[in-house]
Amino acid sequence: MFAAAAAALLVTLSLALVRAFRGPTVFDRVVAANSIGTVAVLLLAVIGFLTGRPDFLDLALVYGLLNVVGTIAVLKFFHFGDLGEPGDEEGA
Amino acid sequence: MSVLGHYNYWVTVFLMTAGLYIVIARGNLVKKLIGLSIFQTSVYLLYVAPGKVIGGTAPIIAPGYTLYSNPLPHVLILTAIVVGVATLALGLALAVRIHEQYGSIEEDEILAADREAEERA
Amino acid sequence: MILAHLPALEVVVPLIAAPLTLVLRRASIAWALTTAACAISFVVALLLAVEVARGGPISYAIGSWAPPWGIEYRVDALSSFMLVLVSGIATVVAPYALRSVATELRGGQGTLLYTMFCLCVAGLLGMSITGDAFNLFVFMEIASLSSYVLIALGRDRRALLASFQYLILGTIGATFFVIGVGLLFLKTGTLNLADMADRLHGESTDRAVRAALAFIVVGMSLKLALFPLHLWLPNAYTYAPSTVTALLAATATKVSVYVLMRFYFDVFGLHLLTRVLPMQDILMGLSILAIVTASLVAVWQTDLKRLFAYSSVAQIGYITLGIALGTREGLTAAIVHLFNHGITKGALFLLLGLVAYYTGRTPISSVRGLARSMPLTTFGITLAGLSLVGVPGTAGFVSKWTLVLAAFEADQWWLGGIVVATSLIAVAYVWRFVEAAYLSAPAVPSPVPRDRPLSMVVPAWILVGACIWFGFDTSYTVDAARRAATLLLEAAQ
Amino acid sequence: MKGFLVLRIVAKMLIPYILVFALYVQFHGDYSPGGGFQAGVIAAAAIMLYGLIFGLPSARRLVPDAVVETMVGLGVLIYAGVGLVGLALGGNYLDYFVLARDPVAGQLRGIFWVEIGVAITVSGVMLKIFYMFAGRRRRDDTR
Amino acid sequence: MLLDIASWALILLGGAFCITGAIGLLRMPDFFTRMHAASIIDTLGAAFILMGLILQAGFSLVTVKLIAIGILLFLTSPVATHALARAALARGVQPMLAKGDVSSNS
Amino acid sequence: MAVLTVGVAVQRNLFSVVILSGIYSFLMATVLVALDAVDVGMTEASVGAGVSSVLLLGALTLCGGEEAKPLNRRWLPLLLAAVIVGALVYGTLGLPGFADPNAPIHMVVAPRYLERAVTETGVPNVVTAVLASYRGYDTLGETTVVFTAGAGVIALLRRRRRAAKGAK
Amino acid sequence: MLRIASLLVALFAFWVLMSGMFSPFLLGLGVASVVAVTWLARHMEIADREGHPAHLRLVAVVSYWLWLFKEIWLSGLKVARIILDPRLPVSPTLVRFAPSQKTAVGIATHANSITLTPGTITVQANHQEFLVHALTRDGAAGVVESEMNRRVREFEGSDLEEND
Repeated sequence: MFAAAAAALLVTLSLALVRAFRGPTVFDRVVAANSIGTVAVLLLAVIGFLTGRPDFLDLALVYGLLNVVGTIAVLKFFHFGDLGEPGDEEGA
Repeated sequence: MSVLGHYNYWVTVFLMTAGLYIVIARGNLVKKLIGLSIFQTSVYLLYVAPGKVIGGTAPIIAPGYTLYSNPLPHVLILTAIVVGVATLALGLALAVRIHEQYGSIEEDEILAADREAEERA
Repeated sequence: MILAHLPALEVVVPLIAAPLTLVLRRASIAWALTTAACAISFVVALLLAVEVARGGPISYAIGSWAPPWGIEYRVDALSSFMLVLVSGIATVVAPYALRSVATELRGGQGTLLYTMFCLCVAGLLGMSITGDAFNLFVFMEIASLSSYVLIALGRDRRALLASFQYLILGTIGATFFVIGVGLLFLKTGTLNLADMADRLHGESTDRAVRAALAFIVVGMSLKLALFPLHLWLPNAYTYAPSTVTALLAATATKVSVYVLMRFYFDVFGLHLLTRVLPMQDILMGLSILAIVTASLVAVWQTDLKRLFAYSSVAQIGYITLGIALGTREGLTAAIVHLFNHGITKGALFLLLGLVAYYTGRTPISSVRGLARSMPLTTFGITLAGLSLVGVPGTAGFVSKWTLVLAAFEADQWWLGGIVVATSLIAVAYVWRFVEAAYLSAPAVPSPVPRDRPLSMVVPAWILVGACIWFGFDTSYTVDAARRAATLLLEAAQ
Repeated sequence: MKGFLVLRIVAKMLIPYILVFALYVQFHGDYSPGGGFQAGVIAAAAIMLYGLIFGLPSARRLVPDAVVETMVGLGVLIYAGVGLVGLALGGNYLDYFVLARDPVAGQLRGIFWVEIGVAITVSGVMLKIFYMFAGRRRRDDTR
Repeated sequence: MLLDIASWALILLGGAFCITGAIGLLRMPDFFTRMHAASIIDTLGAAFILMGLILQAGFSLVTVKLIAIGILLFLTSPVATHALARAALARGVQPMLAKGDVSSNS
Repeated sequence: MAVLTVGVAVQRNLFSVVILSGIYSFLMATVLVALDAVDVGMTEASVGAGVSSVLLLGALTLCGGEEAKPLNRRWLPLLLAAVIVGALVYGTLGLPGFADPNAPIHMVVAPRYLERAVTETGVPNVVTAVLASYRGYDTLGETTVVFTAGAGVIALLRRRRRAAKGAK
Repeated sequence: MLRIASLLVALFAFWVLMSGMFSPFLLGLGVASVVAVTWLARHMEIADREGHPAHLRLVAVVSYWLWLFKEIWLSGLKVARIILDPRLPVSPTLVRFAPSQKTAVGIATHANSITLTPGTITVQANHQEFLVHALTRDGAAGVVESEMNRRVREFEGSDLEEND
């Protein structure tokens, strides 16, 4: 049954991959990447149960965290074209 | 000895080839570096995949499990990953410097710039 | 007590010196540390060499884990020979860096150059001493990463590109090496070289092992700049700071050769090399090509550093030629040439650095009439050049002579002929320097001799002296090389 | 990016937990996956996140360059130093057995310090590289 | 037993939502609408799968970690989406709009 | 994953390449975890998805954008790649099959690690035990490699800032 | 000061929950780590009202989350139906409206909640104005002056001065 979940996630993954390829804009790719990140986190959790050793969820947490950092870096990059600047200028 | 029994190696081979192809065929320095890192990643699979034992589990000793996968390749690959990222970082630093000096990161443009400079000299 | 731990200290001393230089930040302190570390390594290497000559190979288990499980340091005749070469050159070059670096680099780069210098030396020493295949890879990466940086520190912007190309090719080479090691590991289940060799013997016809051989040879050939894979070398040597060129030319490629020999003979064994695959023939063909083409290309170069860089490619051809012969004499010649070429090139590039110190650059035109303004330096370069050619009375002669003898002994007369003939090409390119320096009138007003920094002159002349000394006294080089060669061949049988 | 209200608030909430998590990964490397390298990366990632959101200057104020550079060297020194201590106590290089009276305790102690060394260097280097890349102005494009 | 069935149901539901989201990701006509589809994966898919797993794990540390993952996802995914949308808009990606465009109610 | 690699090869927009390689890295990490290499998976995820993409982006900020053109000499790399495929395929056919518990790598060194790591080092995570103790020297080397990279980047990138300051 | 203390406690709880091991050595390390991180957090100036909103009432938060989950579920179903509908009946809409929250945390919660609910995404969020992209026109209408708005307003608490 975990296998079924894993399979579903894999299908999701491949669909998202297609989007990552086709994605006309970079942002489409980022969306796909983000989804893939989420799916990977879930997949890891499921794999943990699948192999009977669910104590490796730390790994999934690491994925989640780094996915965020990565995405935010990408976005900041696209928004400001620079990673370093404080970017205060847009008072939002 | 069946071909199917080696499919893990085929993946490795494919990745490796693709990575290498990118490195050689692409003129963009950053692209070359990415190719290089894919090339290196393929090695991870080469090492780790055979370390898996059917029915085995991750090599963290816990009561209730007797069959573990081989930890040694994991250790080696950890080191290899680190080496890979170190190389990537250095390569990028170089690329940045090259861009600052030449205003381009396309290999042929840079070479052309060099030739030009030499002719002028 | 300390004596028992020499193998560890050999590598660890420069390794620790590296972060210390970074943390302490002052260039002068960094320089002192580097020099001291290199000197200590050199002393340790000498002690080790004595120890090995007396008591046979030393095995040192790091972390007290017995070899197949832990990492083993293994010092035998060949590796102690390499250790002496590397640490010796480093010790001579390090003091030279003080002034050279000050003129060739801008700003606060000095400290970091020393850091990289230490790392590079530590990496090379580690490569020579370790008895573990993967550990070798790790140290190879330390050495290469640091040498990329060292090359990129050159003042010319082309240094960056040269370094980048070296990075790409070097990484591919290293990865090939890892693939080869991986195949061997999958086949044998061990990473210890000696253990691996034991387990491999008998099944050397296996396909995986053959592929591993191919990968390792190609990988290392990239690193050691064997002929068709040498493209990175000329640029790298030309644009790197002089100190760096001297260090790398004298040691880096040589250590790669060492690694090749190590795997070639120790791990794979002659059976595989000669009977199963035509490895030796391929290697020989490439070596000859390397010698002929690189020598010819060298003749047409307009920059001295580049000229001698191509000459390096050619000289590496001689070394691999010796390996390809596969006989005891051939190997002896290869090892001796390794050493002699190391000191010769070291001397040459140090002296060229001295020239660059005055003239700024090193195109041939800049040394016109140099004999008048810098007679001693010119003379030194000429001496080292003669050693490169292989004139009797110099170190180069000894190794070429051994090589010719080895060729005759193996009934390959024509090889001897080739060696002699190509030496004539070497005469041609060395002559270009001599002609410019002695016979041409100074085109530009002769450079004003600034101060003569002893810290630069003395190291250079030590190496020039070594070129001459080892041209007469062959007891250390040839004998030690012969011992090493014998051991290697015994292992390879 | 400070202006991104939502981002700012969530980052503020998350960063301390990321750091604690990094330290958790560091110290539980013995029992679960992870160890010095991963911990170093995660910790560096937390600071990077801070730098991304609040700007590089504030990250630099928080962890100044000098500290980072010292970290870079310090980690290797700790690691190599552990080896030397083993040497001084009569073992081989990197011999942890001699670090405590009980060999197993010695091993644990050795591994602990070694991992700390790794983490310090790794996070130092990652941060330094981030500073280096993010802190440079792009040169005017000549193309 | 009942717990098992419940958890399976939840996991399957989550899987189904994930696939739906992915299909949406493919089918949707423009970037912004795709983001809506993606958010289904992030929220419903993730939540159900995690809840199913929690039921499987029972009351233990694993549960805590699963919850932590859940909180993490729930905190970060909207942030990422939000930032993404904003960056896209700032970079001039025009959202495809139905006839009545920017309507400023209130 | 294979497809992804092709994508990386084909894409010309470097940003897309970066994102794709991030995804690639995630997938690789998942595969690694599926192969029981949890530690490796964790490292790959943190390095590939986190650090590398930030680094690449940083570099791209400084180098900028699009790749100029696809490259001319296509047959040469293909040929080279083909040779390598040949060699590897040739070599791997001699290797034991996937997940074969009797392969040599499981017979020689590894069993001792698995059997004795806990009693000898007191660490249940064998990967950590091997990493930090049995092969601790490798890890020292690895740390040094990281150090080298760090110092190298400092060496390469610091000068300009100094110079710029001087110029101002 | 109280805020620091509560951050300490929260972080330590996090540590213990993650670790699940209670050897004195590890607990000691935990305490050390938590203290170090808190110190760092103070330096980052992120342990303030926004970063560590300890003033919110737990009950309110939990009940809000439960409600929000129900919302997500409902609109999730809607979006799923749209996706699976062969005609793909989307009518993307942008709406602007003013939120009624006062605190930054409230704004952020509101914005995040909108984004979390499938079918609507906050594109811009600040004290004055929200810009929301919705998948359908109905969804857009539902966002403006919604129950969500009211609930977040309730739970953020109005008694405290905003010191942003």
